[in-house]
Amino acid sequence: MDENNVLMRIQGLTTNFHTYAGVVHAVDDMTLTIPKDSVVGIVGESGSGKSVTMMSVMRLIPSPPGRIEGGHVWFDGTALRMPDRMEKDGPNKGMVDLLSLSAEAMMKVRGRHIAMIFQDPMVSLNPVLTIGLQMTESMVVHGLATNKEAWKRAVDMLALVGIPNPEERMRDYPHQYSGGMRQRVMIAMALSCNPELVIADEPTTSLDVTVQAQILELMKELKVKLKSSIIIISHDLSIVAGMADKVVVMYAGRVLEEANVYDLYEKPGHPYTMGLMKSVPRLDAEDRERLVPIEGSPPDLLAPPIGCKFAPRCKYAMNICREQEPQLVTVGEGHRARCFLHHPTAPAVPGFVKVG
Amino acid sequence: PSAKAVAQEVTYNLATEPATIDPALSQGIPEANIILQVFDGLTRIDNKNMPQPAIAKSWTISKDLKTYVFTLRDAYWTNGTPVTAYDFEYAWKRALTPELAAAYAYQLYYVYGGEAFNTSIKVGSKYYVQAVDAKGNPLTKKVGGKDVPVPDMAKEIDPSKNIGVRALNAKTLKVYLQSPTVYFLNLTAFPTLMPVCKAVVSKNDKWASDVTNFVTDGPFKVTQWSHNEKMVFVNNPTYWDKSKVKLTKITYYMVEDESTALSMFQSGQLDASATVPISELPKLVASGDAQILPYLGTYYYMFNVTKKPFNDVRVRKALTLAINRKGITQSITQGGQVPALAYVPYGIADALPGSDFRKASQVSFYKDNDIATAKALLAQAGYPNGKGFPAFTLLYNTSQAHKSIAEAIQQMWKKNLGITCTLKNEEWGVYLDDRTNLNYTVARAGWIGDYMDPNTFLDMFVTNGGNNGTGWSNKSYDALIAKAKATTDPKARMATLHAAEKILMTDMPILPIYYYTNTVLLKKSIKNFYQSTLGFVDWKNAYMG
Amino acid sequence: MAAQTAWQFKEGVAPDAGSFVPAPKDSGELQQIAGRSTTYWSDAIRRIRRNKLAVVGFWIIIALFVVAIVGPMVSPYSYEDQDLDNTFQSPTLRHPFGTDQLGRDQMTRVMYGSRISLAVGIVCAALNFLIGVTYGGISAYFGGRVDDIMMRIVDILYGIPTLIIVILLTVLFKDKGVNPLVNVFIAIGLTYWLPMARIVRGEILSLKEREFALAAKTIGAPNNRILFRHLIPNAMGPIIVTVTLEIPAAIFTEAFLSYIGLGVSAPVASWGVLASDGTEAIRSFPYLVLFPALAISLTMFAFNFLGDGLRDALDPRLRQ
Amino acid sequence: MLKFILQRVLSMILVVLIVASATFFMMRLLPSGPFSREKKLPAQIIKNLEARYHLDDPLWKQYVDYMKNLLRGDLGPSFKYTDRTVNNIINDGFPVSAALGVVAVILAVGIGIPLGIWGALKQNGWQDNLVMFVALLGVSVPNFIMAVLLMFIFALGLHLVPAAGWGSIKQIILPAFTLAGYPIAFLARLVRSSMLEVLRQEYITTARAKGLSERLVIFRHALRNILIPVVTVLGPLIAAVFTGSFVVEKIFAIPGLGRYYVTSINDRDYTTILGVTIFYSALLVFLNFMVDLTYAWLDPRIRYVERKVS
Amino acid sequence: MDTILKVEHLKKYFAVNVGGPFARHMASLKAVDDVSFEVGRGETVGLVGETGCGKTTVGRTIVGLYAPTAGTITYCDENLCALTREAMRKVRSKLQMIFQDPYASLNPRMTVGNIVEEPMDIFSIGTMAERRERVQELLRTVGLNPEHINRFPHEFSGGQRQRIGIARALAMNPEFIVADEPISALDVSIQAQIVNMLEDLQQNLGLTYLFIAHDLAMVKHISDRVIVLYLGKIVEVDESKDIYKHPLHPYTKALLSAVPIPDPRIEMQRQRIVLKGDLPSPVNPPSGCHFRTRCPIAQPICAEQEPELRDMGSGHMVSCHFAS
Ligand SMILES: Nc1ncnc2c1ncn2[C@@H]1O[C@H](COP(=O)(O)OP(=O)(O)OP(=O)(O)O)[C@@H](O)[C@H]1O
Ligand SMILES: Nc1ncnc2c1ncn2[C@@H]1O[C@H](COP(=O)(O)OP(=O)(O)OP(=O)(O)O)[C@@H](O)[C@H]1O
Ligand SMILES: [Mg+2]
Ligand SMILES: [Mg+2]
Repeated sequence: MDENNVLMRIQGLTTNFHTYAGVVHAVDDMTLTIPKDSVVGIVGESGSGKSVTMMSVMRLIPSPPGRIEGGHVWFDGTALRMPDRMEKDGPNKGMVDLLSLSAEAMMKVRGRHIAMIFQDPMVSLNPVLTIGLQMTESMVVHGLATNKEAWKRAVDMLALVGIPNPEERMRDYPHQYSGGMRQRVMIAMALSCNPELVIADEPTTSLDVTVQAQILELMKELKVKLKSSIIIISHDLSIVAGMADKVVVMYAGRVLEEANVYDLYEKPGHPYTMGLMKSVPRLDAEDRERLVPIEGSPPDLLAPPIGCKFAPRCKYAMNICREQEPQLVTVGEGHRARCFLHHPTAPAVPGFVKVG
Repeated sequence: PSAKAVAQEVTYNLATEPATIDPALSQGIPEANIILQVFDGLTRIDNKNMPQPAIAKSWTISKDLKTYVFTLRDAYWTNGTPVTAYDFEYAWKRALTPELAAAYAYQLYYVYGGEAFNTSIKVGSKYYVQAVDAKGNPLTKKVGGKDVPVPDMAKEIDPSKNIGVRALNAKTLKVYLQSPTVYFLNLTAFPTLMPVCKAVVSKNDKWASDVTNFVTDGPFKVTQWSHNEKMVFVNNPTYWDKSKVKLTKITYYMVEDESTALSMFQSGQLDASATVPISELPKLVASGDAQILPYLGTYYYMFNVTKKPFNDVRVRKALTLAINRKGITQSITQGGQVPALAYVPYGIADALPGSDFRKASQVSFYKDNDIATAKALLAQAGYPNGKGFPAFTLLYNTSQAHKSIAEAIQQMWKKNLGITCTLKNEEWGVYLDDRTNLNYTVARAGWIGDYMDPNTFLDMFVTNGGNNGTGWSNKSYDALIAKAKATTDPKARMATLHAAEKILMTDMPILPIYYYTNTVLLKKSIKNFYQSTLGFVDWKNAYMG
Repeated sequence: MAAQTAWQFKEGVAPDAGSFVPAPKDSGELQQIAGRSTTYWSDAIRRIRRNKLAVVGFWIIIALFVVAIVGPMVSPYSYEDQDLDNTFQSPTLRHPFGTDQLGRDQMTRVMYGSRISLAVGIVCAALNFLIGVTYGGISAYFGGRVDDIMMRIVDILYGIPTLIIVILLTVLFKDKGVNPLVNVFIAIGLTYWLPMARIVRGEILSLKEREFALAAKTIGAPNNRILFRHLIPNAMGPIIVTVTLEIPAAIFTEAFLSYIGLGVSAPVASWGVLASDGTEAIRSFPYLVLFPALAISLTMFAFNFLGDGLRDALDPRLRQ
Repeated sequence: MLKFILQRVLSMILVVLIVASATFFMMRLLPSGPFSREKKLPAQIIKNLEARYHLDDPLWKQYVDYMKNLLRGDLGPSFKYTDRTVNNIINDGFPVSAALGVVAVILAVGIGIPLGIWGALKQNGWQDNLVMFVALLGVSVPNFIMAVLLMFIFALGLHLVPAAGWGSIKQIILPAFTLAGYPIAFLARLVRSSMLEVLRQEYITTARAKGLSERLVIFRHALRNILIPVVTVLGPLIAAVFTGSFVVEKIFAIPGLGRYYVTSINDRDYTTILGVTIFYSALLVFLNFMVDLTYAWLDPRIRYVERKVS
Repeated sequence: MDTILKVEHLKKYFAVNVGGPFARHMASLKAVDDVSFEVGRGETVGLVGETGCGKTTVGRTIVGLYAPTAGTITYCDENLCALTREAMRKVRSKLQMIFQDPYASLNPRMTVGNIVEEPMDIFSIGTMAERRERVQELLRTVGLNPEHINRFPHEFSGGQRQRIGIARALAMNPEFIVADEPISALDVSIQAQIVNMLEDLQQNLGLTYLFIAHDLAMVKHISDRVIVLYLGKIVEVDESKDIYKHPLHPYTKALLSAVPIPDPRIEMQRQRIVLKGDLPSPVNPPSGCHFRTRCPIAQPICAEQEPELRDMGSGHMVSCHFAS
């Protein structure tokens, strides 16, 4: 990976929620690099910390109870046009740590440089404000356009995401849009300021299959048309399969595996990734095979298991997995996994490509 | 500093919105306190409570005390027209008209034919006496579901002929009374008997609802009436006696809340107020901001004599004796009230000039706080030390003052006689209803005189009297009251009334507690303020000094 | 194949051979859920005990009850003992709350009054709660025409002056020999449930569309069970808040009723009556209104704290 | 639209008529009548009075006559205030109560809502606790005590305003605050909890993610949404405040309509009782209707006809 | 295979207010419009379609939550629509439903034990001890720890909650279960657990399922036959093993192409049939063929004539003018 081609680098990000019941370790020592002009998929089941990671990046964690305990979120300083805040030296030269920005400065980053698309378009738009107002306001607050220009651009953006009669529909309220159209609006809104990074947090999860297909196609198109990097979050491996260049699998607030899209699907380096792929039926499968579920349920982040967080549900768990947590090891080019099965002394497992 | 230097303006809290300012319809003290400023009757009460010539400059009274001839002076209405005897004749007859339904029309029943006219039945444009059956009971018939009195078509009442008031000419008014009435001259100063401007009122029956039509003949005239808020008077330039009137402006406020009125007094918004909060009274009296004035009224409890054990005079008497009135007036009411050891209060003239009815005979019929006698009486009645005395209820209408007195008396009876009673308060209407229907055992009551004569206190206790309220009936008492009515000799009349009171106080259907006083908040700069013992305020002679 | 990564182990200690053998499966672990298993009530109690304010509220209420019961007994005065020579005494050691216009010890009267006011506050709140909740619940649950009519009735009752109703009640109750407090309960119960009915209706209207209500239907639950077992318990939050706010209102309403002639008769006086009587003398003797008013405020705060705590405790979702 | 409004108006009229009828008959069951006095009037005079006001007619006839007049907008003469009609009384009293009410509502909204928002934004901080403490106190201190306290402090103590009375702007302040006390407290609580609810909504996160300042997030995105529950409680609150409060008007000597609500019943002034009751309930149903209209204005989800999806 | 459930010409219209609050303009929303199908004993029938096409309405009408507007539902030769309320309540115990949202379908204020026990409580089955016993047995059946009987739903994860919902449905020994999207709210890793369990239960208890989902891959996996619904009408019915290979209706084809496949090599190249626009409003559906507004092969005839549901042989039914 080209060190100059990094748009954002999350380093050792740790976010906890201090609830009455105890501390929820929602994200723990998370590390992730987003190259410029790429699509990164983050996959993991509910509660694995995908959203919290992204909200930490945006510094939108509700506080209290949430608190970012440590780490850095380095973002390309030239893109931000904050030369004075850039690291002068070291591996992160030319980058700005978003976590150290003032609240005002961060406000200028949000929406302008990093935009977000949320899971549920039905509740992500303010029901009492017109689409037009919600579309234009980010351009206006970021000083990119006057009200009038913003309006024009918003209309163009709506047309771009395929809303018919955009001019007319700017005056409508969200409830007058269908779910798919609202998600298109969310996408248009996110793109309106030409951000360097778009974070799409499960953009299709609450949508219908046919609408999901529409949105995925739209995002694919936009990926080609626009220059932004995209982080696409999903709990479904198949969603990111057609979009992402690189896929990260998260579990219990950690990265379990990280690889380019082909490697991940063809040579999964973690039993969890394998499990995820086997537990869903494939439409193109010939006959009705019994599914292979991942037994158990995700760990309680209030009291996560010692050792590997996945070990209690892992078919191949070894004694060491219960005692120690493995670190992310490189298992191929740009392919890293957090599993002791890669250790030279670990037994071989069928279907598992072991390195080391 | 001379009187001229100060603004002759005063603000006074009337405490309540008057129900009306039409003198014929007026019925209470608030109304009177307005009407007396803006009207002048045949007479006007001076600050010794004596009637003095007003619109009438002189009069003659016949020997039998039944015929009065008044000679009027030159006086003018606020619209500039002269006040005539015709205006008086019109006003009195108007007040008696059945359709007008004036609540205080009975103040004119003393005038010959007044009651008959007021109780007559109108058929077409004529008035008839109500027909009666052989027993003298009025006849009625049902028309459209309601009982309608039957007129006796043979007995027409012609108001122009059959009523004892007639203007002989513009300046002479002749009045013929039903029976001799010693206090009639006092009554001619009473609001109901005020003249009204015939030319105006006969054309507009709603004349009093708008101050611009409100033509009057008194020392002041109304210029503004903001309902429930204030009423403004200025001195009347057409008043015959205007040289005596010094105040140029009076503003009446209608502040119901006593404490608020005091606040307004203290912050300078008010110069005077008709109400004073009891809890503040001692302090205010001491500082001179409040004054205690005599008031013609008695606070008492009444017994339902139809109910056991209060049908026993000894019980009634025991309860009467066993309370400490002094304690009550000094510690609770605190307004300079005098413990009542009889029924008729101080302040009414007896037969001799300068005498007082109360002082003229027995000042007291019993001793205050006479526990020993009370105990003995109770024992005689069969309840030694209160043993076996049935529990009963003491009824009062809701008010903090009534409650405190009741609580004190309850405690006194318990301590002194060993009698327990429970207290019960009721909303005003419910209380009145229960009182009227004898649906109580012991109840609070109070009586304020209507005119300055003992009769106003005594005639109410005649058998089935409308205000008797106790179920008490005494033939000799009834006879004495009737006799007093017919007696023209003042001495004999007073003697009769004293005899009647004695019967009342022997039979004790009521338990007098104290004689009322009137309390007012009054700036020291207000001079010559006068409030009669009936509670009527007259600003005619007052001034700021 | 890319560069090898050096394996790191905890505290630099390399694992032994036994480390890399498959571990035995513990099936129970898969279904583990955190926390102790408790019953609904012990759980609720535990949760409410965690809430400091609620605990404070609870103890204040207990203290109020103790004072109400024991206070008048141990006091050297009785609520009705008069001393006309010592009226309007300012607070002193002998009379910590002073004396009133009849020289009675105000502290004893306040303590005695708490018996009435607490009873009125609680019983009336409970009564309103029962009537309002049932009425609102039925109206919303059955919906449509029933709801229309029941809500119009509420509109109408809002319109009729309470004072008339209450005076009529005094006439109705007169000479019935019923405990005057019961009359107060009935009067408040009859006239003050309307807001509760509205609130509950609103809640139930949205709850009844929730899937758990449908689920109850599919298992054959009859209407009353769905309404009372499933829907109303889930509307408990707003209900409890309303009830706790109703307690001071009920206490003052009792004073108003007593003014009309419903309620306990003098010389017994509730807090509300003491406070409104005291207001008349507030200028010179402010302590006469201060202490009963403080007592009412204290009660209200206590019930509010407890109410908020209860609301949270009774909602298992807010398990914290 | 028109049909719906007609329907609503009809049902409103029906409610008012039922209230009027129920009050008519219930009030006649009250002991004593308009002419009962401690000093009893002679029977004949009471008869004259009853004849004058048609109280000697059979009850059903009185009812029918009253309703006929009511439909013409004539509320009849007052029994107590001989020179005035009930229409006069309402004409005189309502503007005063309403003026006071407007100020009180403005105070309630202007103080209660910001307090609630402030509390929510500083959730669990001392500011929040303070707001909630004040709110609870506001709910528990009855207005007869509040009124007296305010009068003592601001009129007698600090001499900032007149103690009582009506006519000047200064005289509105204390009663308006007294009246607004409960609504302020109530609104602050309500707004706080609604605000907390709204702030948890996804669209607020969306707004923040767009880079909006906190001020814009609160005032543009959150405020409109919390107004919806606020409006619901505001309707009856406004009605209650507008018709005036007996206690406040009495203590501050304000010539409003609220005083008649109690005194007319004490006086058994039948026509005034009915007139004021009808006026009040009409106002109440009308305001509820306005609340619904306001809803539609605030919440576009209610406003529009479902659009045909293309 | 005998027929356990027969749905004939089922219609369910909802009266809806389309004018906002100020114009009470009622229209009928044709949620289900003339749907007929049969379910054999022991069979699993899948019901798929987009949001709002009427799947849930069909399911809820079958279990009696909605009264049908027209048509009949025959269960074991008994016409459910003609039953009295009391009789219906009894039959209901045999016809159960599993809900989509495991968070909303469990009363948050009841313990798991009470939730599962409630049906037995309502029908007064057994003593308290017996019921408790049965609850524990049921919890074991669905793979939950019986010790958790006193826990509250919120203490469980989504998958576990769905198991509770299933245990409740099983409490009365039902024969027929309508599973309304029982897995769509669950995590992928959990979905398989539930699906496997449903399959096992079917085996062991001889249950019949009407399985509602919008995920064609899962429907295909679990069911024997698939019914495709579009705007309240059946557009295609086929054996599930065939439907992927030989879809006839353009809508079915589009649905199939919309399902993503977890394989980047396929996904990156894949040409999807992306349907234009959104589902039309069921208040005023398009004339003729309901699908024509979004159909890639629509012809003028589609607007005029409503296609019939034709049998294309071996139970493969399709409703399209151009299917062959
Ligand atoms: N406000 C909060 N308070 C307490 N815990 C929280 C809060 N927000 C998130 N968490 C916890 O943080 C963890 C990670 O949550 P997160 O929302 O990032 O998951 P996710 O991967 O996005 O899941 P999903 O697929 O459901 O969106 C979860 O265990 C969640 O319970
Ligand atoms: N109770 C109801 N009142 C009015 N309309 C309803 C009602 N229930 C459902 N509908 C409407 O009926 C249509 C079919 O709804 P249904 O819930 O059956 O769809 P579905 O296929 O289950 O959708 P989803 O995939 O979203 O669950 C929808 O347009 C819906 O809005
Ligand atoms: Mg998430
Ligand atoms: Mg559905």
